[in-house]
Amino acid sequence: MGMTFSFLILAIMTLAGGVAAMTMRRLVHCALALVVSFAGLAALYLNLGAEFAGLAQLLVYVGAIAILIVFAILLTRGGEGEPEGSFSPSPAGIAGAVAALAVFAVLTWAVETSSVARAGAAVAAPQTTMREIGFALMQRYVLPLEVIALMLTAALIGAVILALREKRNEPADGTAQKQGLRA
Amino acid sequence: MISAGAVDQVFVTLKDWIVFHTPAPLQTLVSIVIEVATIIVVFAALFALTTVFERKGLGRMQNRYGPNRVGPFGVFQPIADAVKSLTKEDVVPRAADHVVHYLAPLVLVGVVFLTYAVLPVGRNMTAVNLDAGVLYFFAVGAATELAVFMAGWSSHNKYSLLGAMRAIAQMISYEIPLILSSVPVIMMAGTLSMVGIVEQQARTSGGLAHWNVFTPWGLAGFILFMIAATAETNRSPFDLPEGESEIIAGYFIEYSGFKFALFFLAEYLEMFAVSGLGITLFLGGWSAPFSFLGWIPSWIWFFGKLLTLIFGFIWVRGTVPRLRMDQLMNFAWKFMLPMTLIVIFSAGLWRFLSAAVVGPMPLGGVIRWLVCALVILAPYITLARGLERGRRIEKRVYRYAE
Amino acid sequence: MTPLAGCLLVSALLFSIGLAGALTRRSAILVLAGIELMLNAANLNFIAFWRFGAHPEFLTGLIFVIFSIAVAAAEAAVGLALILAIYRHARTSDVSEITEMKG
Amino acid sequence: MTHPESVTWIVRNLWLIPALPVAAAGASALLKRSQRRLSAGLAIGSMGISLVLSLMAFAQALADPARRVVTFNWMQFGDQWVQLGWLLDPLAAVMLVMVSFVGLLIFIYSLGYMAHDDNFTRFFCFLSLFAGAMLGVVIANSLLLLFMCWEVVGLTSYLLIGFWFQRPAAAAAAKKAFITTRVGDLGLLIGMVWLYAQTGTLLFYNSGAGCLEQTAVAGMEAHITAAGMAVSTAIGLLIFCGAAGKSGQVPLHVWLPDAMEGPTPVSALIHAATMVAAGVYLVARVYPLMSPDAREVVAWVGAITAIFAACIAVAQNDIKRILAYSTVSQLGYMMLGLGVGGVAVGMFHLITHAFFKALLFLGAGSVIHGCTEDQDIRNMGGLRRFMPVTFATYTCGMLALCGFPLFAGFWSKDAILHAAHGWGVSQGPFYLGAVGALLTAFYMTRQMYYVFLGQRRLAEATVSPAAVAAHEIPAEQIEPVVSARTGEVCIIEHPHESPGVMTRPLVVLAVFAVLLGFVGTPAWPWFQSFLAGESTGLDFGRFSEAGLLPLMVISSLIVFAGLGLGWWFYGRKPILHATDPDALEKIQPGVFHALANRLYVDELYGVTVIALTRFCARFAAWLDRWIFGGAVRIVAWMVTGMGWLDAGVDKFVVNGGFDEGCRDVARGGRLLSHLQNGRVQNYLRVIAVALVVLAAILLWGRRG
Repeated sequence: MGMTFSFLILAIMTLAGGVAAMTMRRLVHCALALVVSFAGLAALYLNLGAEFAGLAQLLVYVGAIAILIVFAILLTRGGEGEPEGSFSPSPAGIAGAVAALAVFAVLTWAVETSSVARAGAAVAAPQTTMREIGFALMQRYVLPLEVIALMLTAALIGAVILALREKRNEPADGTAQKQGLRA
Repeated sequence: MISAGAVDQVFVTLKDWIVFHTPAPLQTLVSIVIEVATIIVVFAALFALTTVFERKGLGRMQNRYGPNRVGPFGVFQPIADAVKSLTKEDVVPRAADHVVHYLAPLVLVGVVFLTYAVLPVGRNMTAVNLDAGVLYFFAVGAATELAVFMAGWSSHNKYSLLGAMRAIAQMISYEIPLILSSVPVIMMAGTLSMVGIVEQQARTSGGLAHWNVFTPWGLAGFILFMIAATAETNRSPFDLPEGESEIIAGYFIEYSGFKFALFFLAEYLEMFAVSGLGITLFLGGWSAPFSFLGWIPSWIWFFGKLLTLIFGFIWVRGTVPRLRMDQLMNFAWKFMLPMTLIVIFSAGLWRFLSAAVVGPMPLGGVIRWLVCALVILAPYITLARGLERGRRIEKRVYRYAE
Repeated sequence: MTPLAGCLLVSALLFSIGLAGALTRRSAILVLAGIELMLNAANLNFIAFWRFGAHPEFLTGLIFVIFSIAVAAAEAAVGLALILAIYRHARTSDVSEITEMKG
Repeated sequence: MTHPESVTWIVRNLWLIPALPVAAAGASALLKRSQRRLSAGLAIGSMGISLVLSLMAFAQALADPARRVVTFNWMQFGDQWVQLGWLLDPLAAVMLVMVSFVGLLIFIYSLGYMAHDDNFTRFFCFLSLFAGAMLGVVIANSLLLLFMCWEVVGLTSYLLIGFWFQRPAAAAAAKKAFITTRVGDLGLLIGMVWLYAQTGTLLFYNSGAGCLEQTAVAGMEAHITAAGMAVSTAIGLLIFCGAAGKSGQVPLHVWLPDAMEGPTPVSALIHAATMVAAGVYLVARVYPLMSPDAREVVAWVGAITAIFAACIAVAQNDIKRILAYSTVSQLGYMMLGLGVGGVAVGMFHLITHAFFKALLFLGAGSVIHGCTEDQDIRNMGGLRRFMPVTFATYTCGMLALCGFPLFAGFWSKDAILHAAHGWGVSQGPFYLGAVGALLTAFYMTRQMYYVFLGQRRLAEATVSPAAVAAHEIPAEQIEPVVSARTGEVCIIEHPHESPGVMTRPLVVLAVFAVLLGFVGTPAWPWFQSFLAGESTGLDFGRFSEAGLLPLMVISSLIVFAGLGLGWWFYGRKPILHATDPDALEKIQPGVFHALANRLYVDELYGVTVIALTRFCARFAAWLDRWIFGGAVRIVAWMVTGMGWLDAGVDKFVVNGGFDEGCRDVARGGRLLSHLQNGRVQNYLRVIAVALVVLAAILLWGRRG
């Protein structure tokens, strides 16, 4: 058995968080479950030795995106209004679930038949230091880094413009604006 | 005769001794338990000490005694408080979301305690020496916002929701200057590891330690960091989220008894943690400022600095009035953010102006210091002028108070 | 089952969960959340391939994940801003009711 | 750009002289209305630098009278390059100095004159552009370049005359000036095209290949065209048409007096220094083209203009209009001089006239300015007391214009009369010129008596009491008087002397009006020889040349006679009331009225040219409406009929088939549009299914 105990625990936590996020009735609960899933994933990354990616995942997804989602829920009155209708087995919903199941089946099939996945033995965890990641970002991947920076700026401005209220005389909706800046 | 080094490492030695005497399979577990337990006990005790310290300090500032009934000079007051909060009824509003309501204080306290894992409280006294320690600190710290939201939303009370929203907006806004003001330190140290950062500052030359606060960018960064930290921990004058006169107590309005005490604890722990980070980044961590003071144990240095900063927090709380929401936001986005960027630039300049550029040490060092200070001061003055323009400062009129 | 296969299976499961949510939930925010989950599943794949791949010293998968997280942050910000704008306009965030582009 | 090594700096950079004012105009066009000082500073500064450069050019021409030319390629037509360029020769140098100097003085004067105008900035913009274009005309070494600058001059004169366009009269005058000069320019354009066809170049001088040089002119003279004219004659006359339009020669003079509607500095600039001089300068520039036949025409036109305008000037009452007709008359003299005597004679009068006529106009402006914008000389009188500087300088100008001995005008006019006397073809122009001189002295004397001498005749109630109460007018300038007509007490404003910024240019110009003639006296014909590129010395013996001295005496006598006549009619008995009829009117009312109405030339044009044009227009309109319109309408009816037919076919034959098809297509589209129903999750589901199918195919394929 190649998988460690901690991996199993974290995987179950992640998947359970995901399932809860996609099935709970109240949107805020969904968002909190989503946070659990994100945090589990971050822990998975740490478990796999990707320290920086894990911490970045934690910082961005738990610290920023989850808060964004929560704010969006409150601003669209999803937090206090009536809970979204439960899973009445509507044809569309069933079709969606079936499609997702099919996708999962195909993916599992792919993993099972993949020679790469079968051959990938457990190698020793690569020792990557922050210093190496920093050099990689600043030397080999400096152009993508700049592009990402530009894209983030564009997204920031775009989000602010989108979230601004159309009428000028209304009191400024500070929170949405700030969320945009934060991201 | 016990050497200074032995006193310095007394706790480390003790732990090693205990671990050495446990069975081999349990050694890792015991080591972790010892570390966690120590952190919890020490900082909880510090919390207890600080509450009374703060109440008495504030009392002196406001010309009154503060608590002085329980024990000599009231030092046992925290114990009385603890007994009170433990024995009080735990009231949960009927409309509240029970699970989330229950989880929120636990998450908050847990998350805050997690940040202590990477704090070097003394030489060789770090629970986990993470390579990305600073990043870990911020990443874990980001989760506190979520806990605050959970508390505010689950209570189903408009004041608590408002307080939570305020708190999250404020924490997010000030998290950016907080992180950005620590960037220069990371830049100069070349590492994200807290232990590495402290060790670099512990070096001395000419009897003076290399504390970051002694450089212009470090000084400015420290000031900005502490302002952002005050806001981040919802301390006065940035205590809008709990603003008693407006929204009663903010997001933990519907908590009582032990849960309330947990929020209280978390708040103070957060303050200690962020002060500890400030000490680590700017004030040389556990190192002594002058080499001849090196005989004093490192943990005494750390906790001495921590208490000093805490006193600073208390002093500020006793002096400065609360801000308005728009002032708060304007201050964060229009002043703090640009200033932190300028400090980063100044740090880069500091690195560039090495001895090869400005000349040999005594004079060159002074030139380097002055140039970098000027790079920060000139934009600061312009920025401050620009922000003040068109704003009239008048005597405040209390229309209904008199 | 090798660790790599385990990771890939977890990722596949997470992807399917996200897809199911995106396909069945009516709240636009949850659709977005489902998409985020799918994105995270992909990230997990990258990490797994980096960790168990032939050349972990090149850091390719890791760096890709970092960039992917940055993109996700931007995507979430813009997506949620869009949802807010639509909500303000249409007074709903139910994707089954938002079927018109004009209006 | 080609310039040999010998070309000096100033020649190479001669283009700066016009370019600077044009640049200043461009800059001040961008200024805001309120930036008055900046715009005036730009204009005056650029003009000052131009003057300095002109003086440098002049010094260069003095040191080296040979003609210097710089040409450059401008534009390619097929395989030919159109070349432009500039030249510096004594003629151009003299004109440069004159235009920039007088222009600069007028600019300075305008500072004071236009000080209260709202559109001060715009004014200086136009003024600079005008001056720049005029300087461009002067230095052009290509008829094309000259024509371009010429047209800019025309445009800016239009803008300047119509500067106060809110006055209908000014707008009309501007239009009139523009259109009338266009008539002449048409001739110039035809001449230019013809010249190009004949010589293949429009460069004046181009080391032997220019159109004014020996080979080209000889070729054109040899070529005989219709009516036995040499081509050069025909082209010369066509070019003269343009010159006549600009210089207000007789058939086309009507615009010039009307142009007085513009601000006075504009009048001075247009009438004295530049625009009208442009025509004369053009003739002088293309003088090699002017065959004797053409010169004869020029001389006759000039002589007739001289006497014709002088007659009209006698009966005018508007101070500027008198000067305007006087200008027309003097331009006639210049043309006469060019026709009978050559370039030097005409140009000499042009230069002296530029100075004293600018002086007179600016003086008139000063008078108008002092008399609260009143231009009627009958309302003036006795201004000598109030405006001493203006009076003194005006007198200098007037004497110079009359040709009073030793004043500038005396020498230049005398040279013309001398040349006319010696003309072999006819003595007619000489006599016309002599009578014109008499009339000149007469009408100027009349003007002097009306304006400056005698006693003050007032238009009543020239000042509103409100203005007095508001202290808009200094107390020493007003006085309450009893109205002669109504018997009421009303307040009048005293005329006042103009500010220094206006009088100082007057003084400078007056000095020149007195002294400038001495550079071209018969004893020391420096000017003439300078233009010819020779050197000369002082030699009083030249006075004794045949007929010169007696002629000078006669011309002096004519002037004295004119002055005396003027005194007889206007000075002997003081003119008491503004409403009194003119002394001449009492004697010969019919003639006087004819003259006062400008000999009905405008009316003549009204019933001839304009009526013809109007008739043509009406005819064209009729043609358009009935003949062409009718044809169009018939075609339209036909088309409409076909359209009906077509529509019938379409409706019942084509649509029957197509509509069904279209309906089917639409039905299909509607069916398909159910797929595109706006439900995002539907799309997503389809994508998921597609993913499954694709992945399955891939996996299956790999397995097999």
